[in-house]
Amino acid sequence: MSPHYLEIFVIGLALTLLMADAFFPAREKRVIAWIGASGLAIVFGLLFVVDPAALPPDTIAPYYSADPHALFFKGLALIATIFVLLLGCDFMPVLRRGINGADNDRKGGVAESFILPLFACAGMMWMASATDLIFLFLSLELVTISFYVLVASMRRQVGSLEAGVKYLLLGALSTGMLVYGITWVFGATGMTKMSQLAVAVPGMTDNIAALTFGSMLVLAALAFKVGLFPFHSWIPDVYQGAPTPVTAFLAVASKAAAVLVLARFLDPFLNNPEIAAKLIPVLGVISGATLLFGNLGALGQYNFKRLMAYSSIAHAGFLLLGILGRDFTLVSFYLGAYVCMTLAAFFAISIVRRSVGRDDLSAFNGLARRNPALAFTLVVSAASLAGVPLTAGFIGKFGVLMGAVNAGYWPLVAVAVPAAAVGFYYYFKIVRHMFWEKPDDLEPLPVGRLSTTALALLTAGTLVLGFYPRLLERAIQDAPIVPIPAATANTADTP
Amino acid sequence: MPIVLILLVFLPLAAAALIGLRAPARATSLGTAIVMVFLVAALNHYFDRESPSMQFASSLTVMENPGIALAFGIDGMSLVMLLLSVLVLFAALWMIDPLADNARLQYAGSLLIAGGAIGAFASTDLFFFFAFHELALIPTFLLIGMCGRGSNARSAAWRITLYLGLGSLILLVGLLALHHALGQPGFSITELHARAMADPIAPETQSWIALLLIIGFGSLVSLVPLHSWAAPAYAAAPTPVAMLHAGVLKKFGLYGLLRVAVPMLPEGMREWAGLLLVLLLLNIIYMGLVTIACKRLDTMFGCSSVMHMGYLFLAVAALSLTGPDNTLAYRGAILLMFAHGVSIALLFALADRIESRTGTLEIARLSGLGRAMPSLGFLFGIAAFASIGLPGLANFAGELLVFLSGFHGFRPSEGLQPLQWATILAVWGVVISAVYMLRAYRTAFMGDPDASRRHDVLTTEEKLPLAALAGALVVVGFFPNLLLQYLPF
Amino acid sequence: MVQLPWLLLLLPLATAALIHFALGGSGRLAAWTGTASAFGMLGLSVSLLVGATAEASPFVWLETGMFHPDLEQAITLSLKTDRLALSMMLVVTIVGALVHLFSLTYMAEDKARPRYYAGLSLFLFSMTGIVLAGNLFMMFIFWELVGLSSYLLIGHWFTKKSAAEASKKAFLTNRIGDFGFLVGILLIWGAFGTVDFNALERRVDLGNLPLTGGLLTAGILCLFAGAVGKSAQFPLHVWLPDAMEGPTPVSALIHAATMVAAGVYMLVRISFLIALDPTAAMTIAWIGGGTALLAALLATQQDDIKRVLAYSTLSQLGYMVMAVGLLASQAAYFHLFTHAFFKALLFLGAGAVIYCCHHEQNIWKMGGLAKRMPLTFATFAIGTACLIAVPYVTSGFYSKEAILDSAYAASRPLFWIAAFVALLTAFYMTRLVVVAFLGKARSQYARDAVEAPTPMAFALTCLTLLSIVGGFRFFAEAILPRGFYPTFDSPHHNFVMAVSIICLLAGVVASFLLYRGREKDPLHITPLRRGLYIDDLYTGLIRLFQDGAAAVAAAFDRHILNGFFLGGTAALTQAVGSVFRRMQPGSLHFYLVLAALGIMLLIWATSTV
Amino acid sequence: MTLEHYLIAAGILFCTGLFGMIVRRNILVIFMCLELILASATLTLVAFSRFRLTSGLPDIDAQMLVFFVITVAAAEVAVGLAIIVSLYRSTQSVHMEDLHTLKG
Repeated sequence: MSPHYLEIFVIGLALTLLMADAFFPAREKRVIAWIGASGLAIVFGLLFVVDPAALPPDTIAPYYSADPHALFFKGLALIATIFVLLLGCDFMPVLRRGINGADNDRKGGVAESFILPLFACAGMMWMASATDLIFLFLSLELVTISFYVLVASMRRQVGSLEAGVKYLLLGALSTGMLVYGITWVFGATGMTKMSQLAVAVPGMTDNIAALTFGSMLVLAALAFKVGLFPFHSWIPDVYQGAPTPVTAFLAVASKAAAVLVLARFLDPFLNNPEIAAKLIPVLGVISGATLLFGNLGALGQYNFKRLMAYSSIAHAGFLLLGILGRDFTLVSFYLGAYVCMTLAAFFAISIVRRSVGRDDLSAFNGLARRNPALAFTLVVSAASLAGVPLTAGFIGKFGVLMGAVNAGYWPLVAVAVPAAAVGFYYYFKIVRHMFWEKPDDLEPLPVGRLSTTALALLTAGTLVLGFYPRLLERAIQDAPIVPIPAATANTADTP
Repeated sequence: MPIVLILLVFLPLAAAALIGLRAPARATSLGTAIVMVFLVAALNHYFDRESPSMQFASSLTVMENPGIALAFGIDGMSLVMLLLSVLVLFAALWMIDPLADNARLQYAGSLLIAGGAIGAFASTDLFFFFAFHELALIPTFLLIGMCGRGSNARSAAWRITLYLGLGSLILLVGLLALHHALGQPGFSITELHARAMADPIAPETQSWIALLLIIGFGSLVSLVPLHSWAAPAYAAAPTPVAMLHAGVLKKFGLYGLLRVAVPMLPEGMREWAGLLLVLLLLNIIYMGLVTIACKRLDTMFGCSSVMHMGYLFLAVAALSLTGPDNTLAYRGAILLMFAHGVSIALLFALADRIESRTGTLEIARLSGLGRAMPSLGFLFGIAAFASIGLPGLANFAGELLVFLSGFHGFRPSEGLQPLQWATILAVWGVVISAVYMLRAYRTAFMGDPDASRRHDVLTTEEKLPLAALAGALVVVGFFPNLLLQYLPF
Repeated sequence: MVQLPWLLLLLPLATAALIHFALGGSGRLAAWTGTASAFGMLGLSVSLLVGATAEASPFVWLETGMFHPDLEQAITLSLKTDRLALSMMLVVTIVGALVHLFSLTYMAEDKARPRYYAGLSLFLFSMTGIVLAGNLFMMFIFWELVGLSSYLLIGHWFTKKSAAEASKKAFLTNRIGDFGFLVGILLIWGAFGTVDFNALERRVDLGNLPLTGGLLTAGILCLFAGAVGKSAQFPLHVWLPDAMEGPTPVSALIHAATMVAAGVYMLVRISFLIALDPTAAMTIAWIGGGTALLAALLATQQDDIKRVLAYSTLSQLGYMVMAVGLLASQAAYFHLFTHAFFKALLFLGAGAVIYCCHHEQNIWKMGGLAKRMPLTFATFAIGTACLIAVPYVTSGFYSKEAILDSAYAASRPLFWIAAFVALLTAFYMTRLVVVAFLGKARSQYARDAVEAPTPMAFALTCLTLLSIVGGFRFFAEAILPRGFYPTFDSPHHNFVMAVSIICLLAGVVASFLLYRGREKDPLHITPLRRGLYIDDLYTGLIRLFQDGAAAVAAAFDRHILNGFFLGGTAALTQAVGSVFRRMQPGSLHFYLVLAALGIMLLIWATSTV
Repeated sequence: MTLEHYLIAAGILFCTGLFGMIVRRNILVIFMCLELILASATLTLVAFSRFRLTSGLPDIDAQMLVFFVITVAAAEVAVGLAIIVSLYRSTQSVHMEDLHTLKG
């Protein structure tokens, strides 16, 4: 089976559900989520049986690649989406209130919260496979526009709308820069296919100025998506304002896909010595500034979602450092770990939010007494986010630091180390609230069966990957970041 | 036989998990500890003293790029450390009051801390060597914060966490740099070592890697001026945590210096040995003075444990300056690590008992305990005199070897070198520690007992862990060869 | 087969352990066990001295590894059973056994007898270790253990504040000496590669000296520091008078006859090293002479019977150390030998007096005891005669003559000091006897005193005999190593003897005239009573340098390191964090500007122009 | 008219859009400025395509992108306006200064 059917299947599923929504009774919207999640689970299963060689060579293959990285990131996107759908199920009462207002007068509107992620998921899967800048632009926009709606979906809450507008305007700005950047890259090289760029750019000596100009605009646009300084500013506000499942989705899947795209896009430029000489310091400064901003900004936060936003900025800094280290398997691993631990944290947030009604850190006071198991999972995820060894997050940081040390980026290491140490502080702050502080009420905090299962899976994943990373490593095969299919490389229609 | 070692590492972790899943805490943890004692005994029994290589070795590749393996194996040095860990773990678990508020957490946390330490000592892979040690950070943080004593337990918990977190990150960078400089694909310590022997790293590179390792390991071992976390944290920590951390986990840094830094970076370590000499003298003299000024028993023990690290650093410095044939330093350091671990654990355990009887640890408010509780006085005497370095107790043998190591290769014709001067000044620490220990002993144990307080004598159950530790001090003090026989040279 | 020297060493240890762990409940049983063990030791040491095989294979205590092929690879406990050691052993066990015997009555009322006898046994173990030590390491080990047992015994009545303080002071002062001792050992070990006495002596005999010049002086003086501590020489003499807080039998055993003599014993052991370096030797001699003089001066003004004896001990030890420094270690050792008996006798006599006077120690509250305690008085008087060296009939005379002889030969100033000390000795001892035993009773206790009970009297009698015969050639030569008994054939011997007899007479007469029939001390020299303010000076110095420095260090640690640097870093991080937080004002406009600026910066930074 | 003229014109358009975004406070106006940026991109693309001839014909890839951009922009405007309308309904304002619940 050709890999490109995967996305088609997802889109088909989404469209079907969109239409089916009309026929579902309002109480049963949960079923939509279930169908969506199971459908995605099937797609995830299909990932293991697709045959990259079966891609139609002329129609699809020039734009679409099914290299190991793409497949891995498709898997990540699928897993993340499945969990986000499950999270949405759990979060439904809050969503309903947000969409329909406190009196809950009008039924409906919730189903979109389950269907739009499917579109976004398809978009991210395409992003992972996109090897043509135009195709990349399209898939990215599919993701972004779905997210505009998702972020603003709790339309009875000003916070959600405000987040939506902020995301919309800054996202649109990034779209503009992406397009403008692509035009200049095209203008300088005459190419829009990454595989061609990967071959041509490293040796280019003329039109460098135009090429750099274009690539910087694209970099800026992608930096928006990944959350790199100084294009990170939307993240805290949007993460805080958006519904929790959407925040999780943004934090995990959208970031993961964007990181792969960023790495793919930057690779040819980093291989051109003339551009790299300028680019590496710039990326280094961005990475260092992102690390500092994310970690130091998180220090004073009291809202868990906002804290996670800064944490996600901080992780973006590490990811860029990893990209600079030029060993993308380590970055992939980092993202895999990041998916596990971040999702677990968001599950915990949504559970607490549902029963306490807030997502301040103080809402987590005494969680260890109210629900020790949940507290334990959150400890594991906080430890992993902080990079405590024998959790998945540590392997990620370890790999990134190793890459930086091997590449000799000492100033960056000097920034990353204290930044990571500061990370200990704010992640452990969560732990402190759960274990040290006295709760307002001692009622045991119930967790649904669904969330329990999901949390157990994610926690187990975090721990197992921390102990036996090979499990995930096997899924990440070492391959060139930019796939250069033999066919395109030979028949490149260079002008 | 590798299974024995693997069991030893994972048993405490499994027991902690079981306790988390509502297994009976005290029975499970003590049962585990006893099984672990037998496991270590088995290791001792089957240990081949003639073989210099890693024994009971096992390896499981957990990551291919970079090559990381969950690899265990022990040589004589690790065996001694395992012995120490198991002994202190047993006593620490026994000390936990099963009726306390957070007893379950204390049992599980202690097991995790010990598991981390044992894992680190048994790992032959640099990655897991580091990782296992860090594992203990979270339970330490939680336990100090939740069950800590005194008003500033929480800030102490923060401080130890951040300090050690930063320290270990710096250490991590150092280890990564070392790995990179050796150009080895894997992280196996033995392979890295062989590589370092065959193809030494360039001296300049060695120098700054060594600096990173000294800072990293040094902050874990509380090398002045990176020591600020130690005393407050130990004063605030619940007894089992203080015992395990000061007694066992802290030794990780020294173990690391001896296992990694000194053999792989001989030039680099020599370059910084001068600095190390100055700092270790600060540890001994300066911290000794700080200890004299301490007004509470627990802070005093905390400071004194910082102070005693100076002797161990002296061994490291001597090894760095005089080269690997200074077996005295090596043996002295290992012996002293064991001895200090046991004696400081015993001191903290005794402090716990004193507090449970009198409700205070302020030295000035204690009096006449020796009359009221003779066996407590006797045990405290053993612990105190051990830490003073009295012959017949384990610490003395270690300290003597360390001091001798400072005079290894001494050439009188060239006069006293910095190493020798430092050794002589370090010997003065013996006087300083006698001053504060005897002052405390005199105030707290001598004189008339405070009639207004009830002093129940120690029950047999309470005496058991204390006696086990004290017994270890005496036995090793009389027969240090019991431990030294396992060392390869 | 059991090796006798090892048995001798381990017997008291086993006894101590037995008493502590098994007989803790029964004082009687503990007392008899301890005493039996002490007599057993006496038997063992006698049999060793008269020719039982003294072979003892060394025990490898600690292997040091293969650091150097031609050096020792272990720290061993090797027993050296030469004549010196065995004769010293005899002294230790005789006094030890008698003190045990004496204690049976003296300590009969004490509740903590098991602890006391365990401590005595532990002490005998440690002392035996020092005496039999075949190398400096072993000696150091037992050196420290002796310090411990002394600490335990001085602090036997630890609920008493002064006893607690005194025990601590004794241990700490000794520790300072031990610091020097250990440094000395390190120097010797580092240079010679061995600290075995036999090996060292062989090296020295061969003229193979790796250590020379200043370092040699330093090494010897460092070793000497150990002796300064243990034998309470100036400037570390301050602990000994305070150590009298311990039970009197302990004072007799430890702080008069044996432990304090260990320093001298050690110096005699290493006298072949001292002979190598005249500077060091002279320093030792002057410290010894100085201590002898200082202590004798202080003794003249003490009111406490035990303190008088303590200072007298100091002074006599000063003699011995001086003799060692004057390279007359045979004379020093001979004096040690005789002094042990008569000083133990004096202390036990004082103990009997104190026991019979219900623990009254002030001599001005005694008086007239000669009539009520004739036997005690007689033995005490004989002891005094020995100490002030009454010619020909006392052991002290022979040994002191030997020292004065050598002093005259080596250094005139020291000789005159020694002579003056002899005068002072006669003076203060006569004062003691006159005030305590003669005249009228000055307190109720003294009036009610009765003769000491039999075991005490027996111990006193034995020691009296030994004090007299100890100096006689037939007895001493049978025990002492060959050549240690003085020959008195120097040309100036007669002059020396004349001086010493004049000094003796002058002292006795002056004292007799001054103190006979007095109700209270006619002399009152405050500086001497206060120990020349040396204790106060030390207290001040400790307060200034140790406690002051400790306070400064603690303040530095708390305020500068923790407060300023650590707190500063934390505050700085927080501040930077809040700055970064403020860079997130929630204003969309600001975000757009930031993004636009970012793009421009990116382009500017990478533009090729 | 050379390629440069088109590029400069497009650049001016881009800068205008960017500048407008920075200085204007009305969300709707800003949204329009964003459209200006997209327009400048399309203009540039068309220009590059026109002047980069492949076997005598303009490069078709770039022109394809133009259509996509226009489509996407339309979708974006649709969604964006819907959100802005919702915002207006809830806050009665489309002014940027009124967005201040999320910060810090």
